[in-house]
Amino acid sequence: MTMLALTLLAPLLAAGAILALRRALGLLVLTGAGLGLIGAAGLFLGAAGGDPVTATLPFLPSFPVLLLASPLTATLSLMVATVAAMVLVYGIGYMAKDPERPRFFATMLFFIAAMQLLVLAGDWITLLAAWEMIGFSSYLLIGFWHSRAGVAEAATRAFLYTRSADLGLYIGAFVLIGAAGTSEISATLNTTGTPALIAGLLLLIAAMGKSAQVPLQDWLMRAMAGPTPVSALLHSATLVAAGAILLIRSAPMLPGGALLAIGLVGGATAVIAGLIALAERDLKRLLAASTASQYGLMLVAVGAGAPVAALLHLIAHAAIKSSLFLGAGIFQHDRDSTDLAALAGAGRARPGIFAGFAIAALALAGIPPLAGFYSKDAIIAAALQSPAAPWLLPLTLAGSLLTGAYMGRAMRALWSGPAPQSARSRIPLMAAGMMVLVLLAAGMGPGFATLEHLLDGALPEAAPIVPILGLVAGVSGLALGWLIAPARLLGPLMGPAQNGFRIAGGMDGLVARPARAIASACAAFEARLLAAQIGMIRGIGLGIARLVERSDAALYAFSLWIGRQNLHLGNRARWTDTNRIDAAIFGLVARVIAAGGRARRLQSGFIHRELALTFAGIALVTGVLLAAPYFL
Amino acid sequence: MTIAILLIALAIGGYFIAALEGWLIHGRFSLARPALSALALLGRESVLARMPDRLFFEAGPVLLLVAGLLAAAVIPLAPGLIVTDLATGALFLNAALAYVLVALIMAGWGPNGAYAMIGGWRFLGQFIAYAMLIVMPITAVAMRAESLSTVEIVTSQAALWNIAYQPIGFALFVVAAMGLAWLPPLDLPTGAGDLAGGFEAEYTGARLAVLRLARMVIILVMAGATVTFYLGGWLGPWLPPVIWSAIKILVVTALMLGAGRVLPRVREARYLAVSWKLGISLALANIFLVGVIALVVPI
Amino acid sequence: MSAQLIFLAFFGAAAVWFGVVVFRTHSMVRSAIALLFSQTAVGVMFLLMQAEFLGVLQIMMMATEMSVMAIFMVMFMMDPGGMGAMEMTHQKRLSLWAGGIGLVAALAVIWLADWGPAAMVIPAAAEQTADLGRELLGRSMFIFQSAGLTILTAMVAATMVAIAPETEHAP
Amino acid sequence: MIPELIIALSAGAAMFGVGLYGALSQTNLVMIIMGVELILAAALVNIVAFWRYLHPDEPAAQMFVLIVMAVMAVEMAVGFGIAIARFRSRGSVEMEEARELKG
Repeated sequence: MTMLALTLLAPLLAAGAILALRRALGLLVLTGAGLGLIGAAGLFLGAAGGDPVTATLPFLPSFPVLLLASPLTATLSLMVATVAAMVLVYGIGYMAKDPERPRFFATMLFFIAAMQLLVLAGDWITLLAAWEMIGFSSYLLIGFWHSRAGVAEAATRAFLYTRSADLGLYIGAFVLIGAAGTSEISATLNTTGTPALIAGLLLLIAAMGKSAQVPLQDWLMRAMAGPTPVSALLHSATLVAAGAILLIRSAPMLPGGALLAIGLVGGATAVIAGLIALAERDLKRLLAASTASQYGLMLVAVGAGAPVAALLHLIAHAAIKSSLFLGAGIFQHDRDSTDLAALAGAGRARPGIFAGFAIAALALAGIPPLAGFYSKDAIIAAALQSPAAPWLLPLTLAGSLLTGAYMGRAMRALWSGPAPQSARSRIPLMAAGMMVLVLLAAGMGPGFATLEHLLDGALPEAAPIVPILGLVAGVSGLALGWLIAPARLLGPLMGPAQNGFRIAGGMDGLVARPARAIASACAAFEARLLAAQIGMIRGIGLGIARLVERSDAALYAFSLWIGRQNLHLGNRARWTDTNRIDAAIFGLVARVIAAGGRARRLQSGFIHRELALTFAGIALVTGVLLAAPYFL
Repeated sequence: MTIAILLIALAIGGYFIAALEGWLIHGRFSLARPALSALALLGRESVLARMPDRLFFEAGPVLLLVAGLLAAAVIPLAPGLIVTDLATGALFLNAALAYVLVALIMAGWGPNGAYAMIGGWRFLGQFIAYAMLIVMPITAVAMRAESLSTVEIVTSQAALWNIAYQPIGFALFVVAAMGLAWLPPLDLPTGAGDLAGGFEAEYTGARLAVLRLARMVIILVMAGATVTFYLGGWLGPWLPPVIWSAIKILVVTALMLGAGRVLPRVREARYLAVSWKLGISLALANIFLVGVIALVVPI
Repeated sequence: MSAQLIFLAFFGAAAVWFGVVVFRTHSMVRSAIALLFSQTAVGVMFLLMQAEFLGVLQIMMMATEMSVMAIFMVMFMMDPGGMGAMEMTHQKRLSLWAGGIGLVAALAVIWLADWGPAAMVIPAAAEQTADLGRELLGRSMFIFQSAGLTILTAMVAATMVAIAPETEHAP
Repeated sequence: MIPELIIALSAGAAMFGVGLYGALSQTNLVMIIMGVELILAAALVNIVAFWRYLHPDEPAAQMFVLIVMAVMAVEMAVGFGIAIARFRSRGSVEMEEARELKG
């Protein structure tokens, strides 16, 4: 459990410390990588004992985080840790003068932690998380020199390729979880039937994305825009290996159809990537293409039903390709360019480095004493024995032939050419890092037997014919590469190979340009739609405006008419008011006053007049009183 | 019959009074003077004022005489000797005497003379003074007699004459009587000083004789009234009732004529003020006293 | 046709006649005295109707009242003697009509109304006076006293109005 | 149909008519008061007539006569009071001149 923690947390904490302190970078990097290596070694020793080390961390209610250090994962973890340590040592020397070293090293350590998590993941959710993290860190690392032209575009392209492929992993993982009911990988591996087939194909797609298989191989060449340690670590041993690792771990569950598909895809990639590598003018792009080709071979092994062979080849290839990349890095330092023409004779300037480069190249080609020979034989044996032998064997052989060819061409290019005036700058760290990896590449061969026993996977019995076929393919390839210029070798294939076998414009043509075309079409359509809308609105608005204007005019006319009517009415009202009403009122008033006058005369003030009135009143009253009885 | 007796009594009484007055005025008593003067008057020329109010001029003295006679009708000289024993005899007496005022106004207004007129209106003022003082004592007397009939009044004084019973009433009545008969000191209408005989001066001849005769009757009536109300009328121990009433009347008349002459003439305003402020208060008090005594003392 | 009726008619006529004289004579004192005799005639009519106390009272009262009236006539009339034969009337026609109408209406009522049987039993004068006295100080005590009080206030008021203000000469 | 009553009432009515004529036609306040006195006398006659011929045993009638007499007295008193005041202030009591109450 502590070992697990060590391998995972050491690089993470180191990355944190670097970002926070931003000084004593070398020390921090080394301690982080070293501790990670020790942890991995501990894990490997623990796992080697037969009982896997597991840990469960509480996460979602029914989906805990499982960490599994089985012999398979432990070995992979160890491989990652060692390669990482050596690359970082090399990196310290390589990035010595770069101003943003803390950001570089922090990201690298973050990537290592992510890779360890992916390798050690025991359940699909953690695997998915780790898968995303390495994709993200690869984007950051490829785009490290984001100020340089084309770097950001390459990082984005890499990210898009891998992300779109990741979709397959998501759906596949979920199909498996759905079928098995639990997210634990080992539990889900015994699903069979159509879900297994579907999951298998989906995982294949994910692997094609990550391991740069055809047709998704183009991003790997462009990824070379990143610094060389990045290419060495990510694009040779770890990130690209994830696809293969995924298929190797899920191999037991894969049904026949899936295996056949994997085999064919692997074989096709091996051949096409080999031709592209042969036709490359840039050393790093050549190595990238070779990586794709090698992973094609691994997929052939998985397709042939021998995942252990694939694993062995993966480990060997990791050491070989990282050392090749480190060498290329050194030559790049010398010539400030990775173009083969520019590097002509660079090897001769640094004979030690060239020697290491040559050993690694030969190992890759499959020369017996080196590691490559053993792993390639296993693959050829597996291909021979697989049911789809007639398809897989020729592809494998062609693949190994082409490997030999482009390695020979590379060595020839480096070696031949005028001996430059070599300003032999001291590169201790870079040389040390490279030399350790070269030694590993050379010496790992005999170790495979113990490894094979450890993984107790049944490695196919190598018929006597297999080593011979392997050797013949390797040597003939080297000879062809060294002697004949690729142009004549490829003949008609030279043009397409150079541009990466773009079929109908390649990924850009098939995907990007149509997508962009569709987008622009949509934009145009939308614009037209908008224009139509605006036009309509404008039309409506104008119509309304005209309508309003006309109605306003009408309204104005109407209000004028109303005004006139009011005036007319007002006049007539005033006329009636003055002539009729006032007249009536004043008439009434006059009459009232007259009546009042007459009434006043009644009140003459003459006592006798009022006495008479009194008498009249009394007479009236008595009259009424007397008469009343007769009437009521 | 009683009327004739009464008239004769009045004539004799009047003659005596004239003799008495002549005696008082001229200092010597002579029975013949009144007859002589009467004859003289009848012989004299009747002088008429310029544009007189003949009706009033002629009617004045006559009305006076009539008033006197009417008043005399209710004075009982003896138990049966009364012209009409009216139930409201006392009030009738007063009503009749009211016309004395009217007569004097006529006599005053008739001759169209200033002094006569003033004399007449002065008597009106005097009337206002003595009017209440006559009615209120009569009320008191009537209260004692519990009747307005003069006979009842006289009989009610059998035990005690009213003069002792209600002396205040007697005094007031006598003063008012003198006022009514305008005897001096209350002879304002014919005041010798300022009015030079007042309306009497305007009359000559027979009218003057009638006037004087009427005055004599009035004086007699007032005396008779005094006697009837306060001196027990015809009541007396030994003498027959008529004699008693005759004697009493003549004594009262003599008193009234004699006493009056010694007092100076009273001014109109003073007489009014005294009679209204003092007289009426005393009269009311007298009525009150009589009421109380009548209830308390059973005589 | 009893003697009473004849005398009543006679004195009624006298009263009316004196009433007419009141307004026809030019001499004011004459009209006052005429009114006096008219009232006296009325008093005599009371006596004829065996209302002795009222009759005597009426005669006594009216004598004094009308003499007072006479003095006022003299005071206020412009030509009390009536020498100038002044025409002291106005709106004669109207008042004639009014008098006529009043007279006719009254007569109509008198002659047409059915008065019912005549009462024969008349209490004696003394008894009448006693009853009146008892009535006055008994049932109608309140009315009688208030009448007395009213007369007093009238006298006071009249005197007040008549008395010249103390400060007649004051500004 | 009591002859005496009718004669008395007729006399009263006649006096009323004359009184009314007088009150309305005379120009002098005093004459008007005399007219009113005549009317009141007529009233007196009527009351006594009614008393004598209709309700002889009713003392209230006699009391009422006294009240009317009181009214006559009061009316004269107040009338002459006002007459004196007016004479003093206006110099005459001719009703022709009394137009102050003109409406």
